[in-house]
Amino acid sequence: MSKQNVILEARNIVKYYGEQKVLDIENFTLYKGAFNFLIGPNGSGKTTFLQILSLVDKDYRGELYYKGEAIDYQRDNLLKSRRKFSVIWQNPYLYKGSVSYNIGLPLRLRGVNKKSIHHKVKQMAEKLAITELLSKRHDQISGGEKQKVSIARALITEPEIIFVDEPTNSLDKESISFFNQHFSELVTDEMTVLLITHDLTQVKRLANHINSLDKGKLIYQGCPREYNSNNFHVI
Amino acid sequence: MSKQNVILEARNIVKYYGEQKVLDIENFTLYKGAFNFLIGPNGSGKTTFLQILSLVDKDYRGELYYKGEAIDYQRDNLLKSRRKFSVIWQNPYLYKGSVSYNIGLPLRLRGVNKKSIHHKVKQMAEKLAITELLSKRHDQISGGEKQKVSIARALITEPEIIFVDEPTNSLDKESISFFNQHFSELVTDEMTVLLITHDLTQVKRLANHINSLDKGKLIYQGCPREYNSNNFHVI
Amino acid sequence: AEERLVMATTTSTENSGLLAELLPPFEEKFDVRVDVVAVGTGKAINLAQNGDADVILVHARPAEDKFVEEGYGVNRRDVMFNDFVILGPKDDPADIAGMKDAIAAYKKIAESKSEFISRGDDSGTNKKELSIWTKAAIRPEGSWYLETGQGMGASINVANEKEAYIMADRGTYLAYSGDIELEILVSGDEILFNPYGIIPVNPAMYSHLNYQMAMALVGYITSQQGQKIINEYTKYGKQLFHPSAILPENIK
Amino acid sequence: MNYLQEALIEAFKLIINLDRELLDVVTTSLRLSVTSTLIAALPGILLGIIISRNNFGGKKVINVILNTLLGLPTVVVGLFVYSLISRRGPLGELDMLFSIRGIILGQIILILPIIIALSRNAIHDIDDKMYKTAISMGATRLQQFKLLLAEARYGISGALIAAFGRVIGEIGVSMMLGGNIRGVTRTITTAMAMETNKGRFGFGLALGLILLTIAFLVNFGVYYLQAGESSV
Amino acid sequence: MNYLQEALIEAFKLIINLDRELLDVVTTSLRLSVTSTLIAALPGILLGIIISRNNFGGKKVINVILNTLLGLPTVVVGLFVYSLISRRGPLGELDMLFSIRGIILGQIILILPIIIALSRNAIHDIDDKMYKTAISMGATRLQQFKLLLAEARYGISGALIAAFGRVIGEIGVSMMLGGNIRGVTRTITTAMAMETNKGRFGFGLALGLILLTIAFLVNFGVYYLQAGESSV
Ligand SMILES: Nc1ncnc2c1ncn2[C@@H]1O[C@H](COP(=O)(O)OP(=O)(O)OP(=O)(O)O)[C@@H](O)[C@H]1O
Ligand SMILES: Nc1ncnc2c1ncn2[C@@H]1O[C@H](COP(=O)(O)OP(=O)(O)OP(=O)(O)O)[C@@H](O)[C@H]1O
Ligand SMILES: [Mg+2]
Ligand SMILES: [Mg+2]
Repeated sequence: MSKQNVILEARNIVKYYGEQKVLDIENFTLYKGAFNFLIGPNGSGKTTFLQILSLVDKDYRGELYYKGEAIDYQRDNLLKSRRKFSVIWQNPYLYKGSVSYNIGLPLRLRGVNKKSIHHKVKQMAEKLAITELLSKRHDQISGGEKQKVSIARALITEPEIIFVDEPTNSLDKESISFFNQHFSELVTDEMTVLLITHDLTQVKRLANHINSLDKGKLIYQGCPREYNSNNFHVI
Repeated sequence: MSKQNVILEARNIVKYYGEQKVLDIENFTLYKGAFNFLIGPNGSGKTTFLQILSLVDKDYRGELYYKGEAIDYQRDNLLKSRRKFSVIWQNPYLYKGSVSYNIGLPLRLRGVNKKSIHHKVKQMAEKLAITELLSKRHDQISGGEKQKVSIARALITEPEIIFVDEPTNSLDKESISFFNQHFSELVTDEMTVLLITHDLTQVKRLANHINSLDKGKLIYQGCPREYNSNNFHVI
Repeated sequence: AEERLVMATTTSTENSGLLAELLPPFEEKFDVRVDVVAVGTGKAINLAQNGDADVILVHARPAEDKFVEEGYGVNRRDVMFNDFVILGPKDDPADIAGMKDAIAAYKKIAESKSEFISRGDDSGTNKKELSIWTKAAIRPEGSWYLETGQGMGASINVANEKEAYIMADRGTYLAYSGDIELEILVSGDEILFNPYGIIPVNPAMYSHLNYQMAMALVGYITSQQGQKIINEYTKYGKQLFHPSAILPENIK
Repeated sequence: MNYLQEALIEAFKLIINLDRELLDVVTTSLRLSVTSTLIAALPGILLGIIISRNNFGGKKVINVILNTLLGLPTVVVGLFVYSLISRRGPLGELDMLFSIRGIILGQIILILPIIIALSRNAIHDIDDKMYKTAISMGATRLQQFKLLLAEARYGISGALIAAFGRVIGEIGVSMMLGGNIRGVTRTITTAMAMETNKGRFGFGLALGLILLTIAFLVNFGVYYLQAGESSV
Repeated sequence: MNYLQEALIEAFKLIINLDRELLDVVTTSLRLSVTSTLIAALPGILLGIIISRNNFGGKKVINVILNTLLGLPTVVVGLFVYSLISRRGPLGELDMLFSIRGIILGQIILILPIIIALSRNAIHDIDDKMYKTAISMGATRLQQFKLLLAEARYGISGALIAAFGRVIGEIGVSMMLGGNIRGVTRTITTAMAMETNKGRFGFGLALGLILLTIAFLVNFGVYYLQAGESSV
């Protein structure tokens, strides 16, 4: 791949939890407008790495480059960068309030006016078929519904990069296929995706690039074709 | 199926959340020593129904029969019945403390002595390959690890019936195949399983009985063969 | 009124209601606001020493004299006096009812080991009580002698609950008389008189003191007008204070 | 002597007559307690968050000290502040003794530990995911703070309510630093103490009932304002 | 007049001399505050749980009343209990006035609202899943209660610490119901109030410092006991 297509790069990332070294990654590349997958067994450090890449966790050693430039940790610039990203978390957290409050929250934080928030929330809810949930309280919805709300919340800002940690947990068949389809659609645009999953079919169907973690080390980087033949046992 | 093989029966179950009627089930049967599946789209009422069947939620209308006898809601008897059951929740809750504390907790509640708890916890952890996690704190483990801890905690009491709400969320390939295998092994014994899942391969591989919910109503009950041909689109 | 005069005084003075009659005419005349801070005698003197009050109105002669001697106070004047009474339960186990001699009454209380409540708080009243014990050549101690370390009213209540003897100022007794069963058993002994003095704080000690108004207040309170108000002030139908700056017969 | 009955009648009379002096002390009490609580709220909550969210050496000791300060007697605060603002104290020039400002200073010192400790407790139990989610949504520092307040609102408003209760019901500080000066620094509680001293127990209790009624109304108002509130 | 300095010296002297009277008041204070807190703990926590976990008519009003009672002035409690246990009151026969038992009764009334309200707040934020998981694990009622305590331990021990602080630092109840009788019901705080009234500010502050030191030691002990604790 050419350098032009690289949107985010990580070099020499080392992360400790207490005494335990959980990440040690020399070089990692996120390709623009593509489906980048991060796979690996439980506890291999995927979520930890995602937190670093998405600029949520600053407590690590190493360097990050966004479009070739080192990430600036000065507060305002950091915020600007973060606002280009979105994260769908492994176990989504919903804030106390209605479903529509939760979905609209990132826009609210960006100072978007109420009317426009209302409009976009409605649109997004329709896409995900959760319109009837909008007025429900955050703790009055089912597991899959919660997942969908968190997906809607992450998509509503139309981020440049979206980091996704096992988004299809708890989702039903229809929702999964919607998710896969919707994401593919989005990625035909400029959007970049980093997806963590244990779902092999998803990898097979969607992946443009595969990164495989094991015990905190990147043991494979490359395209799916090569990967399929050799390494599938490690997922 | 003959009546003898029925371990739990539910009749005329109606459940409301506020104004919303979320369950309306005339007749439901759980077969002994078998893999009973409960499937259906997001928000169809699966988790709600599981809470009723596992005697966790008492706030409903209808009757439950355990081995032909009506469930006795007198406190001591209820407790006795409950202690024959286990639940693996959709989003597991871990108590403040170590992983081993969490796994041993149900035994502790049953007054089992410390030595024997320690022994069983070790055994169970080995089975699930989470021995290195035992001394970690409840909030220092990854998503999949948390799921495994909750599975260990549910299995440790060797329950008669185990209720399982999407147990393979967040699990890696190895863990899933372990789970499927381990569960099959268990069920050759006397153990009864009620499993909620959106994973079709799991249904295909394991199911002895399928119950399909939609909008709070049981729209299919029967064996997988018939089901496969007609109804798979509703999962 | 913008100008402010801080007067520290004892709670008994404030609680008697006298100041509410005595001060307004002064405030109006001199266009000044008198802020009354009512605390225990010891605390009042301490506040004045710290320059937190401009003038004090208290009743503890030895402490007052020390205050002046040490240079904190100047121009002390007698203002008025009231009297203490010895209260006790109806059945009067020490048999002191109707006695005129307070010292003798104290002796009988001690001999019969009847419970006696002392304020034990170093207040003017407490000092007076202790001086009587000294004159009676008795060191009060033992389970019959209870020290409350509290104000007059609270101590009267303790005495009432315990059916014990206590020495109290007449004003506070009158205020409590509706609620208690204790009665006046001894009164009228000259040793029980309780003189009040007013002392401005020495302006040489602190620059911010409102010495001028303090002196004006001294002048007013010891004037015909002030003394008349004191003389005519009654509560529960009884005169509480007797003016001492001007002899009562000279008040016009 | 049924004090309670007497108190009820007295309280009723006082309220009916809308005594000017009563109005005065009620206003003073309310003004004091609302002001002190509001001033102490922001630094208190911030310190609570800082202590709860950061790991630093001596954190344990600070926590134990905080817990200790919950038992700060009003008299100690009163004496301490007195020694500062008395004429001979370092802040004597400011002329704060026997004034509303003096009382407020003392009350703030009294309730700061309460607000810090109780908001620390409230924040302690907030899930780490809350913070991560807020950051990933692109919340500024201030917005993160507001989201945290919204999530912990039950506990934090509990802290403020407890602080408000502490100041509206306290006597020591108001007495010592305010001096219970009629028409100036007399509050419901100092008036209550005075009446009790005079032996007018019924009247004292009546004032207590009025105080509780007012506190009830304030809490009621806050409760219903909160109910209709939204956040961020 | 550097009271702080004077207070430190006084406090030091008092402690060095191990004055018998000082020992007496310290013992009384500790005995009172520990006893009152322990007695009020169980009913307080239980009521907190009940209010937090159940929906019933009038819950809102009860919550507002609870919040109001956080502002219960000690004098009001004192007067109220006084009218009950005075010789002429309904409980006069029990001879509780001016005794340790009388103070304890008053202090319990004073801190019950604190314990109830703060444990209610602590329990309010516990996830519903906690209860469901406990039930499904086969926990008895008592075990559910213990698990809840363990999960909310930070907030609930916070409630008890706040209550302990309130009683060890309060004066009004001890003064009114105990009478500050030397050698019998005199506590650190009532002694402190007395010394302050006498104008012995330094001595008063010294007693305050001793009180805080003792409260610190108690909190320190509790903190370290807790650290090594396990649950259920
Ligand atoms: N807060 C924490 N403190 C200490 N150790 C942690 C913490 N969070 C995670 N770990 C450990 O770090 C390692 C990597 O965790 P991480 O959550 O990144 O795994 P993961 O690849 O996302 O796993 P999964 O597929 O189960 O979600 C694991 O060994 C885990 O136990
Ligand atoms: N606490 C609650 N209060 C009100 N409504 C609720 C509550 N919990 C769930 N619901 C609603 O009840 C319906 C059934 O929820 P349930 O959790 O049983 O669904 P489910 O079949 O488990 O879905 P999923 O596959 O997403 O987990 C949904 O419409 C949901 O929104
Ligand atoms: Mg993970
Ligand atoms: Mg569910």
